[in-house]
Amino acid sequence: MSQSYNRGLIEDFGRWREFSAGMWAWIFHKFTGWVLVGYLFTHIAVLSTAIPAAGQEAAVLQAGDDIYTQTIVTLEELLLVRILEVGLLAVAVFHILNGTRLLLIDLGIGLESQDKSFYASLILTGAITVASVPTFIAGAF
Amino acid sequence: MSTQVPEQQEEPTEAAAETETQIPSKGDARRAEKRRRAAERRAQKQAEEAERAAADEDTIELKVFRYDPEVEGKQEPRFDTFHVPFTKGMTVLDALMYARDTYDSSLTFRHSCRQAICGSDAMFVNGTQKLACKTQISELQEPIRVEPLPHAEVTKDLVIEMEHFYEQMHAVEPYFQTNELPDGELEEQRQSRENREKIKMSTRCIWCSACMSSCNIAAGDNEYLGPAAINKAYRFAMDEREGEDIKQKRLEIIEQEHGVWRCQTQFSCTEVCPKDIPLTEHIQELKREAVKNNLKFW
Amino acid sequence: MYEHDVIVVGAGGAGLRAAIAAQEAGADAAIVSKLHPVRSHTGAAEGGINAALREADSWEDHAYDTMKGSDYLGDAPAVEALCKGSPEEVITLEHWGMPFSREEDGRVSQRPFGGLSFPRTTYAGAETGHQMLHAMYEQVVKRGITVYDEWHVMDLAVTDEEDPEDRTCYGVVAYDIASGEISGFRANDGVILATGGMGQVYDHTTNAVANTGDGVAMAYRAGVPMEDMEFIQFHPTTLPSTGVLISEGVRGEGGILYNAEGERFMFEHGYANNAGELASRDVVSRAELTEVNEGRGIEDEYVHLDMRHLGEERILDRLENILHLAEDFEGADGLTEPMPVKPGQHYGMGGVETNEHGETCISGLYAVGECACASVHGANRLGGNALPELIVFGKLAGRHAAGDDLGEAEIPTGKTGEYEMADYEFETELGESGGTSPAAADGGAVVTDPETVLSAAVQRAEARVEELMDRRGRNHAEIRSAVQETMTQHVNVFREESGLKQALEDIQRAREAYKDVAVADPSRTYNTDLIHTMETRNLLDIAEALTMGALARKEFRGAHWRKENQVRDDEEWLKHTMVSWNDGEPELWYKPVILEGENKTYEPKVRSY
Amino acid sequence: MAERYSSFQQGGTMWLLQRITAAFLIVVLAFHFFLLHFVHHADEVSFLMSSGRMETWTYYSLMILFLLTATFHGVNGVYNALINQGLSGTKRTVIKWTLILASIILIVQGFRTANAWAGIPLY
Ligand SMILES: Cc1cc2nc3c(=O)[nH]c(=O)nc-3n(C[C@H](O)[C@H](O)[C@H](O)COP(=O)(O)OP(=O)(O)OC[C@H]3O[C@@H](n4cnc5c(N)ncnc54)[C@H](O)[C@@H]3O)c2cc1C
Ligand code: HEM
Ligand code: SF4
Ligand code: F3S
Ligand code: FES
Repeated sequence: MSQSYNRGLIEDFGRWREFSAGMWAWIFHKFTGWVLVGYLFTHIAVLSTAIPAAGQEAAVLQAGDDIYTQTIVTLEELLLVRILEVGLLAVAVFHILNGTRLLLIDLGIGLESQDKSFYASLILTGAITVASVPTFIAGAF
Repeated sequence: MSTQVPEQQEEPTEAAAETETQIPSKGDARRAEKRRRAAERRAQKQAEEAERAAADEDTIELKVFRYDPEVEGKQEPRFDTFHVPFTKGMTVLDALMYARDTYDSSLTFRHSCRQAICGSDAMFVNGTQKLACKTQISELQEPIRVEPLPHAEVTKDLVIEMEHFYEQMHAVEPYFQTNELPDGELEEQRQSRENREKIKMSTRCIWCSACMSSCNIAAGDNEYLGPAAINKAYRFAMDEREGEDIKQKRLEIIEQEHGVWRCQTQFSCTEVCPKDIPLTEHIQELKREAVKNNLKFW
Repeated sequence: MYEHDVIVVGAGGAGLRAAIAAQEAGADAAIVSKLHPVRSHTGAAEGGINAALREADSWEDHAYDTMKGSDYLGDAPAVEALCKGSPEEVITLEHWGMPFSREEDGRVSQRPFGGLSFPRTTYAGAETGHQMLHAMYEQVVKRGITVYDEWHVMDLAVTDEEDPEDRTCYGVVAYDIASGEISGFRANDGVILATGGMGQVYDHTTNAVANTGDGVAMAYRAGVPMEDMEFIQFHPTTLPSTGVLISEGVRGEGGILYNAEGERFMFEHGYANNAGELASRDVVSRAELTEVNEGRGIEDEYVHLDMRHLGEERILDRLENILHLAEDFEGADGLTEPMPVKPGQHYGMGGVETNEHGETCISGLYAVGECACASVHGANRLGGNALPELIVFGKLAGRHAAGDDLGEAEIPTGKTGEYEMADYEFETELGESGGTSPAAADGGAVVTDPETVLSAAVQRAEARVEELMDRRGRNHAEIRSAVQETMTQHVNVFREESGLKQALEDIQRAREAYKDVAVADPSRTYNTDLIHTMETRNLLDIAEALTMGALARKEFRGAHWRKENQVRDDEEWLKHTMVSWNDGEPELWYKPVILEGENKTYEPKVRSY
Repeated sequence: MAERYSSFQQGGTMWLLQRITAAFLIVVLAFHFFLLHFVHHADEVSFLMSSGRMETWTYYSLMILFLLTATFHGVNGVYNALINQGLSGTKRTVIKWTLILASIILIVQGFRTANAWAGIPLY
């Protein structure tokens, strides 16, 4: 909202310190949602290399030398990509868990413990992410 | 002690400059003079009080947002510090009134009932929307920071422009409508206990606008009806006495572009509501009600 | 300038009802209020609305109870209008959707209340006033009635004939709090005052900060007498630090009052051996104060109201609201400790003199609600009788102002009926000895042209504001608190001659001080300093008239207790106290009480329960 | 469209679809992640393996549904978020069509990819 003078950060996200659980959940959900769409687009872009690959010789495909397989393999060799993948997992897991929380809230379930369920989503996300790190990193070195 | 001190020193010169350049009316000159004296007196009084306060354990420190669009030195928002002697059971409103009546009579805020029913004194206290009269000082961390409600135009000091909030409240046809009045003159239109119980909480709203101020969505989308107005719609939509066709109309109102679908279940409205109205729950129930209703037509 | 047919000043229950009625009768009605309607103090009412709704009940019984409760100082035509009108009005509210509490069969619930012979107090939880205020405001929104909110009405625009009874009111002058604009509001058909109570005359009150009796003082300065001002109801259980009301329900459920020594003083000190804590409000208030005065108060100020023995379950079930109030406003946990309580000002029985249609002696000027005195409460108001007063008389006044014919009124107003001048000699000088006040009657040629009357009033108001803003002087807050303190000390539950005289002196001193009151805040934007300064002036007028009446009335009737005169004296005092503002000087006179009702005469009986 | 004949409002439909797709995505996304990171590690992915999976029509249709719902859910989510921040007027129309266009491209591209694997000549 426009102000005739500057009230400092009162009006915007400068108040983040005073945000409550529900607001954080909203922020995180938004953030993770955006990351996921962003990923969806890039993901399809990368996978599209399968289109030219489909035209290549059967032998090349057999050997895994096709452009699609090569792209994936190259990417997977990068440590950065592995780390990003862990991040993606975290993002997806949070979005799923909090999304489930939101779905329940939409059904009118657990409104009183909405803050607890948010914290639970956070903790669970952390736990799942950490637990899956080995799987993700495997073979990267 | 207070951020206003340097400005006060400037004020006399400013007033003098004014006299030279434009020819002010006698009243203006007197007012300027008076302002200067008032400022001096206030500074002195505050200094004395602060000294006394420093010596006294049982004093609380209040940092209050100040702004006045037409008073020099207040056009730039600032925080003033007041020291108020603590008494048992003291509320933020009591402290503000004390500060006003003792130190600075221009300290401005709305208040009336002092008992959490008139809804005039919702403020931003230590970072949350609170009713000043219902907030015990003893539960707060010092210094206590008091600001006008966020996401609203400030009129002066702690007073905000309420017009927008009232408009949103009025936008949901906030009045009882029914086609089913009984025939007899003195016959009441019956309502079941369960139904009254269902709408009970929603009828407690005191129009303080704390919820609206706390909602990020309302801040982003100025036309969003907001939790209070939707709750008002709920109060009528769920009232069995209104009848089916009117309920249809009510659902259409809350389903509009800036209606219930805007709510992102942030819950902050529910958390700040001084009347403990389960706002999010009501909004969610209306969403489901709307969906159910729509599916019927499909 | 703004122009409407009917201008209603105040947007509490009374004002809203009046505006709706005027509009329904075909007038273009507008409301001017210093608070937004939903902020009005009607919202604070908890208990309920008395109405004879059931077959087993009758309006006649309600009228009888009310007359008895009033200690026979109510005027029967008004009391009967109240009791007859209440059921219809309550049902109207119900049809407007007001969420009353319900019985199993879906009808509205009623509960017993002090002084009533039938449980006829219709309620909506412990928030009846809130629900009523909002239901009515919703109707105002629905009907599109214009509301000028946060406009402080400063004065009335009244012609200046010699006798108040010949004057006419053409509108009001109001100050826009947000912008500082002063404007006239022309009323073609009538002005209805509905400005509510005057609790701020005391420093400890259940009333809102905005309850400064503005309407009473404005009408007074325009020539309308104040009636029965000395009758003030004190509620025995209010929280000491704020005056927030702790409902009678606590004692009703079995709450007990203790003094500092842990004695159940209502019994142990013999204040009420039968009813104990449940004795009437005035009795309990006096008992509490006696304890404190005799050194058995806690912190020399209050007593304890204990409900712990009721058990958590019962408390949570029936008195949950009280737990919140004690916690939020006193920091006391009613479940684990006794709650501090002391008597506090609660209701002013007196006010602007009107007849049973809400008309004052000035033509075109009406008053309804707590600011008016029709008189239905006489010397003591029954709980649950104020809210029906708002809707019944609000509607009548609204209709009358809009031109509906309500027949001839039976209560005479002003000095038109029988009356007698007081022969009491006040030792203190009263009123505005300097005579600086621009009251309506300021001599000179009689002006009757509405436009001129209004613009003259606007000019006076502008000059007044300029003066207050420009000069230097003292702050109103000290003056206000000086008045509040002396009133609380001397014109409280206990009244004795010397104290009352002292109060009059203090008030006079405050008046002197007020002559050089000044507003420190130089801003025209939302200047509450200015508003409060103007209100303080009204408090002075009211405190003075109140104390004058109390000093002169040498008897003990209803809420008015006199140390020197411990009995009700029907021979001498079965009459209304009237105080008129006569060119800057208050004048005390009396008019008889009307005890003849429609079908019967209410013979004074001993008031015992 | 249906809303011409009923009070069914755009907002409500979209809201409901967002929830329904979310519910569907919980299952599919979890499955997808599990399959491609835990059962088969990402670095073992090759064209032929993908191809092998895609040739089963159930898997193929599941993935197409996955694509459609995720696109709808994601893009509608973004659009909603923007509206919540007060997006309106022409800007809003422009963004709306941009998003729709992007979704179409995404879906077309996804279809082609899937077809490439499945050996359906339509790519
Ligand atoms: C705590 C409490 C509990 C109560 N409980 C009960 C109960 O249970 N039952 C019962 O019957 N009664 C009860 N009463 C009494 C009853 O509530 C009041 O007498 C009644 O509500 C007064 O209504 P009103 O409309 O006259 O005034 P208010 O509601 O006080 O309204 C006054 C209006 O006038 C306006 N106003 C004032 N001055 C000016 C001005 N200068 N210019 C413009 N506008 C002005 C204000 O803005 C306000 O809108 C209770 C009172 C209190 C304090
Ligand atoms: C797997 C299960 C998923 C669940 C349970 C889920 C749940 C939800 C829910 C309920 C919302 C609506 C929030 C609201 O409107 O209040 C939402 C928003 C969103 N989702 Fe998902 N989602 C899931 C997967 C995805 C995927 C795969 C994507 C990416 C393509 C995605 C992107 C988004 C985006 C962008 C938003 C909008 C966020 C915002 O408000 O800014 N989601 N999700
Ligand atoms: S819903 Fe609660 S927070 Fe919102 S205006 Fe009403 S009382 Fe205030
Ligand atoms: S804070 Fe706002 S987003 Fe919804 S739950 Fe409350 S209205
Ligand atoms: S002063 Fe009325 S709600 Fe706080």
